[in-house]
Amino acid sequence: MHIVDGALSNPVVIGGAVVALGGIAMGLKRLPVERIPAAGVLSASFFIASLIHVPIGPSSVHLILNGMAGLVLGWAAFPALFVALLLQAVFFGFGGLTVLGVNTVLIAAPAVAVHFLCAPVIRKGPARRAAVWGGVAGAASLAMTGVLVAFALALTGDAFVPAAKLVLVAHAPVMVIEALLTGAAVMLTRQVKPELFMKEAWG
Amino acid sequence: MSILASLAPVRTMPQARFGAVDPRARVVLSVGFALVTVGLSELVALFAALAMATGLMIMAHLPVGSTLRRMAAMDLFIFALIAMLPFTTPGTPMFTIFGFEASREGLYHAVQIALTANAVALAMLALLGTMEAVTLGHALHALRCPERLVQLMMFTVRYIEVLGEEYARMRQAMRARGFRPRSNWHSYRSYGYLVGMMLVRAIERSERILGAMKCRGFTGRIPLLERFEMRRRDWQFVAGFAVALAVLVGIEVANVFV
Amino acid sequence: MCLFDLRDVHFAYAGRAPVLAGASFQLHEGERLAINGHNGAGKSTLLRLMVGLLRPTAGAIIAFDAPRQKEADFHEVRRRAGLVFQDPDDQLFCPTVAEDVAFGPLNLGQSRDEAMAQVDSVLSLLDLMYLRDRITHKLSGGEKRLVTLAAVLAMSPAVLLLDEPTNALDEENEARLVEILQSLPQAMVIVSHDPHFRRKLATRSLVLRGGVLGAAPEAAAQCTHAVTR
Amino acid sequence: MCLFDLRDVHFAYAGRAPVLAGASFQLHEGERLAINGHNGAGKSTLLRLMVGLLRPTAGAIIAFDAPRQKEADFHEVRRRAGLVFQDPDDQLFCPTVAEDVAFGPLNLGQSRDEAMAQVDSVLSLLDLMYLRDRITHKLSGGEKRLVTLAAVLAMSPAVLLLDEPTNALDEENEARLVEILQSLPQAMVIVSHDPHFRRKLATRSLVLRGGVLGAAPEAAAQCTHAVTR
Ligand SMILES: Nc1ncnc2c1ncn2[C@@H]1O[C@H](COP(=O)(O)OP(=O)(O)OP(=O)(O)O)[C@@H](O)[C@H]1O
Ligand SMILES: Nc1ncnc2c1ncn2[C@@H]1O[C@H](COP(=O)(O)OP(=O)(O)OP(=O)(O)O)[C@@H](O)[C@H]1O
Ligand SMILES: [Mg+2]
Ligand SMILES: [Mg+2]
Repeated sequence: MHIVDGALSNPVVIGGAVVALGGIAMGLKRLPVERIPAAGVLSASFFIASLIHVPIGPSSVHLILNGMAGLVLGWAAFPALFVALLLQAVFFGFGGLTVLGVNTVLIAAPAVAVHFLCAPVIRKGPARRAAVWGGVAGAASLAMTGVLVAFALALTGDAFVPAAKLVLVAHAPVMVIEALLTGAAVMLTRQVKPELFMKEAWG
Repeated sequence: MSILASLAPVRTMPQARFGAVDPRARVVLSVGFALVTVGLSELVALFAALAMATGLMIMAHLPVGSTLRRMAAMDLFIFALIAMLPFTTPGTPMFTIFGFEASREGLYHAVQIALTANAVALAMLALLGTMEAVTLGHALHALRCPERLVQLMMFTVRYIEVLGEEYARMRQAMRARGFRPRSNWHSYRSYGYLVGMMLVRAIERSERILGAMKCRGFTGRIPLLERFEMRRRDWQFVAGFAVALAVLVGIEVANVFV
Repeated sequence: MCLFDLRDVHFAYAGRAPVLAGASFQLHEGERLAINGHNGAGKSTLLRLMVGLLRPTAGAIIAFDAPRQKEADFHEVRRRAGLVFQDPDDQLFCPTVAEDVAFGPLNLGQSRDEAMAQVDSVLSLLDLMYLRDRITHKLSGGEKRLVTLAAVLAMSPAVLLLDEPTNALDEENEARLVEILQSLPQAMVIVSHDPHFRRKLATRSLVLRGGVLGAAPEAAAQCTHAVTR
Repeated sequence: MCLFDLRDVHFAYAGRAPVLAGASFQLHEGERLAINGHNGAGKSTLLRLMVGLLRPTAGAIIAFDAPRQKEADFHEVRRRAGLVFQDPDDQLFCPTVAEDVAFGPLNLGQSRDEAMAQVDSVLSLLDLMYLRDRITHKLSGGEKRLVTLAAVLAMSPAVLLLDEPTNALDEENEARLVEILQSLPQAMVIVSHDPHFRRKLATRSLVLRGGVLGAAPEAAAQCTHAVTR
């Protein structure tokens, strides 16, 4: 999922950085100081969750869970996921430096989108229905990430179009897994700690 | 969990030549290096950049084996991205595989991307990966990054290890009850519950943290105290680095006009 | 028959001083072995080694009459030896009690219906049916402890490994636990700081000290624990 | 003078059984009061109520000669009564030791230089100067514990509330902690499971059981704790 330095054209990189800055600013504006511990601890949880490898057929994938992050954090997903990506880039050599903005947008923008699409339904109603919508959020956010990655590649040059299509295809099975996992996670949190989704101020 | 421990510097190396270089300078220089390298297009210049990054790796006393293994993991990923380029870029045919024609331009482009990505990642690991995450946060703060973003990062760094250990214990408990991950609904649901429970425990911890902050008179400010000082040696390092970057640009320009 | 046979087991966490330095003991059918030792002595580490969550740096672990070395060797051990963790919160990760207790049976390949039947039978056995549909996270400490025991018993293990099972129990629940454990046929290893609890249950006692297991001076005085803690 | 006076305090977490059901006690100047009780008895809850992190459902909390009810009432209480949390990881939230210890003084309105001077003086007092610039999440359990104590002492409180301060301490660090606490002039409430630690420090003991505080039967025998645990 991480695009590396040098792969994208300059306009795409710069555009990504600008959008990411906007998103981060928006997230920070809605993050009062008293919420920083909660956002930081959640950001750390998502960092760890992203290290979980889940089997899929003979292979395995690592989780992204940007849908869950969006549901829980709302706009704060932008700064929180940016921080996680920054740490991954700097300490694991995963991703790149100039593409940090693009990568943040690829993951955080869908997170915020599903927050507004699905979180209102997840807050109320029976836990089972919330879980279904959680699954929708998990699938939708990953699908959007896939489309955005493909879009960024296609914008960079026609030569990338086949690779972009491949990215979209590769996302499909992972989408299913993220949907199931996010659904189950929402099911649990709705029963155990419904307040997790109640933080209106995150939104 | 060793992977979490690696959030700490790749290796603490007081003996490293620039281990003592001001962290702010290292942040600025790695961004400078990334911007310059991404701007290069001539293979000679890119090779020079990769050589410079390798030099930095050696100067930083990075453990060569594990660093290269990390790079290889990234390269595997890059490969998926660029493998098709020679075949999808129109231009001078070079060779054919299974009837697909590879173009010279496409191959060139693929090599460009691989060199750039490797050079930047290596330099970043050497310059930034060798510093404490906390120091990186302080440096970003000193460089006028928004305070709340830095604080968010500090909390993230602070609790990655704590939550990571919590996660590790829960995974052990699952294994002890015979859990073996497979591709089935039971496994995915269990993982989902695990993630959900991690989040619940995290948010409850954050409530206790906020309580602790209130107990110490929290008034809406979390202070960051850092003391950095650019010394002669730091300026020398910056100057040397700038010269090297200028040389990279020089090689590029010279080759473009040749 | 010898269920567990640990021979000269050594272990150290990465970058730390050794925790175990030649620990040996045998667990036989029908035994209830108590292990005592001060905080940080390595009792939990020892139990984790027995089910292969950690690997010894030297020494041998023989379980159910076969030497166990690789991860695959321990799959069978974990099915037959149930470990109850020191902190119930580490063990309970499902939303409801029923789901948590069903987790083990489902891992053993039982169908959903079989697992649910197993849940009901174990909860009835422990008199915990009233907790069946409760949210695990909201149970009291004592209830959590009893549910973790149920979750392990649901796998019908031949051996129980209990890490400080009286933690978080009030006197009433503790008395209940003692009664339950006394009625169970399984062999047990019981890690406990509580000398009364040990005395009521254990058929044999060992002390973990300096990384090795030695005879417990239980007979010496009622207050041994006060010295060893 | 009476520092704390809790009268018939009741408390229950939302949707749970009551934890406190009429707890009362007084803390006087110069006293070191030990509070004992089994896991989940409500000891941590009691301390959190004392500094207003939770509000009682019934009963009165009188601190420093004034009844305390609203959040604003407790700001002063928190300045004068320093709570050391059970889990040091909850309390050490700043990136470095110096920043963490300075957090309180800065909130009290001290300038950066004053706060740093205070950091140095407290760390010297506890012999912890060598930890000054260390990263908090890389400290050992014992070091974390000592730093949380320093962070609270940096606010010069009149009362210390210590929640299981010997948790995660090895014998050496525990001995050091006892020495430090014995040398401090503050009144203290000490929650601890460890009878030796209590005996070395406490001037009076209470037991929290069934939601109320009662006299500790410490005098009865050396082994009381075995009964009360
Ligand atoms: N995951 C870990 N990584 C590193 N060190 C560890 C880890 N777990 C435990 N330790 C250390 O190993 C030693 C033994 O720990 P262990 O938990 O086995 O002791 P214990 O006898 O169970 O103590 P307690 O009575 O407190 O439960 C301790 O010093 C502990 O700090
Ligand atoms: N935030 C919370 N929400 C709901 N219930 C809680 C919360 N914190 C504690 N409890 C419950 O309240 C009861 C008392 O908890 P408390 O932490 O005060 O006990 P304690 O005496 O400090 O125990 P320990 O010796 O384990 O620290 C326990 O049953 C616990 O599960
Ligand atoms: Mg233990
Ligand atoms: Mg407590």
